[in-house]
Amino acid sequence: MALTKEQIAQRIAKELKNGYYVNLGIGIPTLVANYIPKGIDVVLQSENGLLGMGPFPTEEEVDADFINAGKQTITTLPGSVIFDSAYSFGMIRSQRIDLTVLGAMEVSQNGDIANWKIPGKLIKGMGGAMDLVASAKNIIVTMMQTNPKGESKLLPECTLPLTGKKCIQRVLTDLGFYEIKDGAFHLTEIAPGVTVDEVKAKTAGKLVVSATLKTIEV
Amino acid sequence: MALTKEQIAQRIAKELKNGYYVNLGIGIPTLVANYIPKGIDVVLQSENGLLGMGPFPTEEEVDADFINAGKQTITTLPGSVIFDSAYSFGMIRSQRIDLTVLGAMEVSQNGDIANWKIPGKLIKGMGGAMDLVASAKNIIVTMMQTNPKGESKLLPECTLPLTGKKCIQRVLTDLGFYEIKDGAFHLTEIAPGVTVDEVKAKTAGKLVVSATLKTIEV
Amino acid sequence: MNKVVANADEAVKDIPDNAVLMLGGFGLCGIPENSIAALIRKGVKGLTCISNNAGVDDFGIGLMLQTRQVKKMISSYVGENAEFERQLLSGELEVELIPQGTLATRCMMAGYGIPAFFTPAGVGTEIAEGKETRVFDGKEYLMEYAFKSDFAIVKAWKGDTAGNLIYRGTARNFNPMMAMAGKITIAEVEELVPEGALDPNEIHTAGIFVNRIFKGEKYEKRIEQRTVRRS
Amino acid sequence: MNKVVANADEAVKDIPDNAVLMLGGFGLCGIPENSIAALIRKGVKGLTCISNNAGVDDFGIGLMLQTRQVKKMISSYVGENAEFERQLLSGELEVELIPQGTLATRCMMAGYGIPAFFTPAGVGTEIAEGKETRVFDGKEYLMEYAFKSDFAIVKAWKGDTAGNLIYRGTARNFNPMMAMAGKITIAEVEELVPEGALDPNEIHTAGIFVNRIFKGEKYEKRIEQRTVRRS
Repeated sequence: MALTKEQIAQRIAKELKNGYYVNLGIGIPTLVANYIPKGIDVVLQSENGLLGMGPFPTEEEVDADFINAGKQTITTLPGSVIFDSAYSFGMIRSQRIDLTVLGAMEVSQNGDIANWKIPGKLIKGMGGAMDLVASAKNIIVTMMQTNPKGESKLLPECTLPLTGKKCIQRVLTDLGFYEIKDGAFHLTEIAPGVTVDEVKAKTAGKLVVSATLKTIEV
Repeated sequence: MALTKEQIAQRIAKELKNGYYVNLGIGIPTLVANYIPKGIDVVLQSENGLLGMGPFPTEEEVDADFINAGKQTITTLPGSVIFDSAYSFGMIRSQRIDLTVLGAMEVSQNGDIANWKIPGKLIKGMGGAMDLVASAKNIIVTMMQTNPKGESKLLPECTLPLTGKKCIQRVLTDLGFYEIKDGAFHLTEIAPGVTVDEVKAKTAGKLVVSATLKTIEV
Repeated sequence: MNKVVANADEAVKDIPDNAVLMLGGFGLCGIPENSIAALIRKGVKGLTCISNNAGVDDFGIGLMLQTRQVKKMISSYVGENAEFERQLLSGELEVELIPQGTLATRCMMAGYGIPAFFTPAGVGTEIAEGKETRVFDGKEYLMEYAFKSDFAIVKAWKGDTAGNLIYRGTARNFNPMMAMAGKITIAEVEELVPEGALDPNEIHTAGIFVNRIFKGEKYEKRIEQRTVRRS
Repeated sequence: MNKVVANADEAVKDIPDNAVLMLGGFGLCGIPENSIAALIRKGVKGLTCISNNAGVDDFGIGLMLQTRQVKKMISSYVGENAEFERQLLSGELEVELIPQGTLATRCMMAGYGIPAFFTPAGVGTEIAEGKETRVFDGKEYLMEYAFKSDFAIVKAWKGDTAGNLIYRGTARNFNPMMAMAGKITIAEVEELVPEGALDPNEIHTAGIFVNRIFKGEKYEKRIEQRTVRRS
């Protein structure tokens, strides 16, 4: 069975280590916040200018001056810090973020990523994605293995305009967890009940199945 | 009579306009703060990180955490702001300082200035002087017309290592006020009782006496 | 040092057609609501707006799009705006998209008097086209320039009559850098206090960067995504 | 997020010989007194110190000069120090002088992940020798690089256990930029408080940049030029 979005988020949450500063993109990455393991102290960064993002507010707590990078109303926590957007991207560029999780439309076997623009469709903009992918030292890209047409999103080369070049080392899809190295997707973990053949069929880029392939625990 | 240091400071104080942000260097420039005309509201910047420098503290007010760029204990005023040194030089480089007054060892007829280093003598460093002269849009250099040996400090070319190149437009000495343009010192004002011949004798660089030469009021 | 002007109309009265403006805010958070309303009343045209976002159809910069006052948007993200889409597709509106960190830093550098700098954002993408690249320590960077703007319009929480500003929460965002970056900087504040009422140690923007300040009226502070949890 | 270490000795214990250190402070104002004392107790040698000044003979970095622990100073102004002069003239000590604004900005850029930038300071002087220059809008600039340092040691007024810092008065100076710039950043504070005790809106340095924090003992806060007026 392919992983659900919640299961993808749960698997990523296992990558969290005590003391991590983490930036979670919009979509599946945001769900990771719901699965932070007990006893693991992580701080969430929101690139509009907040470190220590708390949960959504209660109706009474809603405050228009406190939003996250997805423009959702949020709260702060003890130890939170507010700063301006230049300072925020300063900490991103100087690699103080321990883990960055973001979605993508396509990833290539060289580690290129495309997630901001579809030619012919209306362009909304890259927001902070280009800064994040070019700067972060530890990125997990998470997405479905295929697009709604059933085409693989793990490609020899991206077909869409790039967000960043040779910057992605790890991808988690609903079918498997991949390490990108030496110009190939190395399947290191596979979703329970999914066959290697299915993964092969749905990976357009070069695939290497790890000798130590594990099944993702859900 | 050549101007005293206090008279030099008084003359410079007449250049202050309401609403000016001013950076005063160490030495004679500092004295300018004593002669700010009544009704003229100026804000003093200290490049270590303070806008709105107040007077020296009373014995009771002395606080080691409040010093100026000369490392003297100072006070703040209503409306003062504290900031870090990068922000401070940010406002200097982006030309928010309306008037900068600083001392010099030598000035050349091209507007070069030397005020930080004497070969063979111990070097103390330039501090913020190179940033200030390279950035400020309105600088008055103030110094004695001659050095202790009686040699002119207004030169065809500086002999000492430069602090900045082609950045000085105005010099006030104990003998006169000069505008530097077209490769010459243009004497626009002269100290009371000083003769043009004396100025000529003590100006090694090219001197032009203004057709509208005025006597400095003291 | 008194930089107080009577109101928003007074603050924006000399902004000419075709001016380049910076407008603070992220989404609808921390935007200069009163100044935008005054720009619409004034009817100034052909504006280039440097702002992270373009508002929504009926709030923020979106309002100036409705009135066709904007010639060009320089932003990092411009979704959530139907009129914007229409003008963009019809060619009425120009858009330049810039990575968010680069946008913030180009504002900051203008305030810091640094004409150009290097950032890795956008290397190898279409953003890099025509830009000088350079390798430092084995990593490739793009050279980016400080923005030039005629007016910066920011929104703060508290300000004093000398123009010193304090922002609140994530409404800070782009406002402090833009405040430093305008040839003329206009600040609107929720609370206008006398000099001395703000702690010098807590001020986010030094008044030296602010040319005009006024107390804004009736802040709506529209929320774009009202997300709540059960209490 | 707990970054508290027991004391200064614990904080500096892994600083090796020949390390490159940043030390906050301007003159004797806002210097990490406790960490300097610990470095002397530890006896680490061959240090390169990036610090605006070099202290005085018997205080600040001057104390580390007395014990011959410093190989090189990178500063903007180094007067007021007889032992410094002696070591400099005898060739025991290297000195690199850098304009103060450039020094501050090279620290800041390290924290901002910007490897190089342009500044007009020093154009046409010996500071420009060997440096790339470039003209923007008719004005000449030097290209300067972000500093690299192994440890940054800063002094703040208040800090929380997560490393968030607030400075006081002009003791802020170089500390916030250096705090952002170290591979490892050590902060000593006068008051150490729990997370949540500092207002998120008033914090000057975000804890993400700080690796270790401790409460310093008995701050002397020596005054270099005690200037007073009659009350």
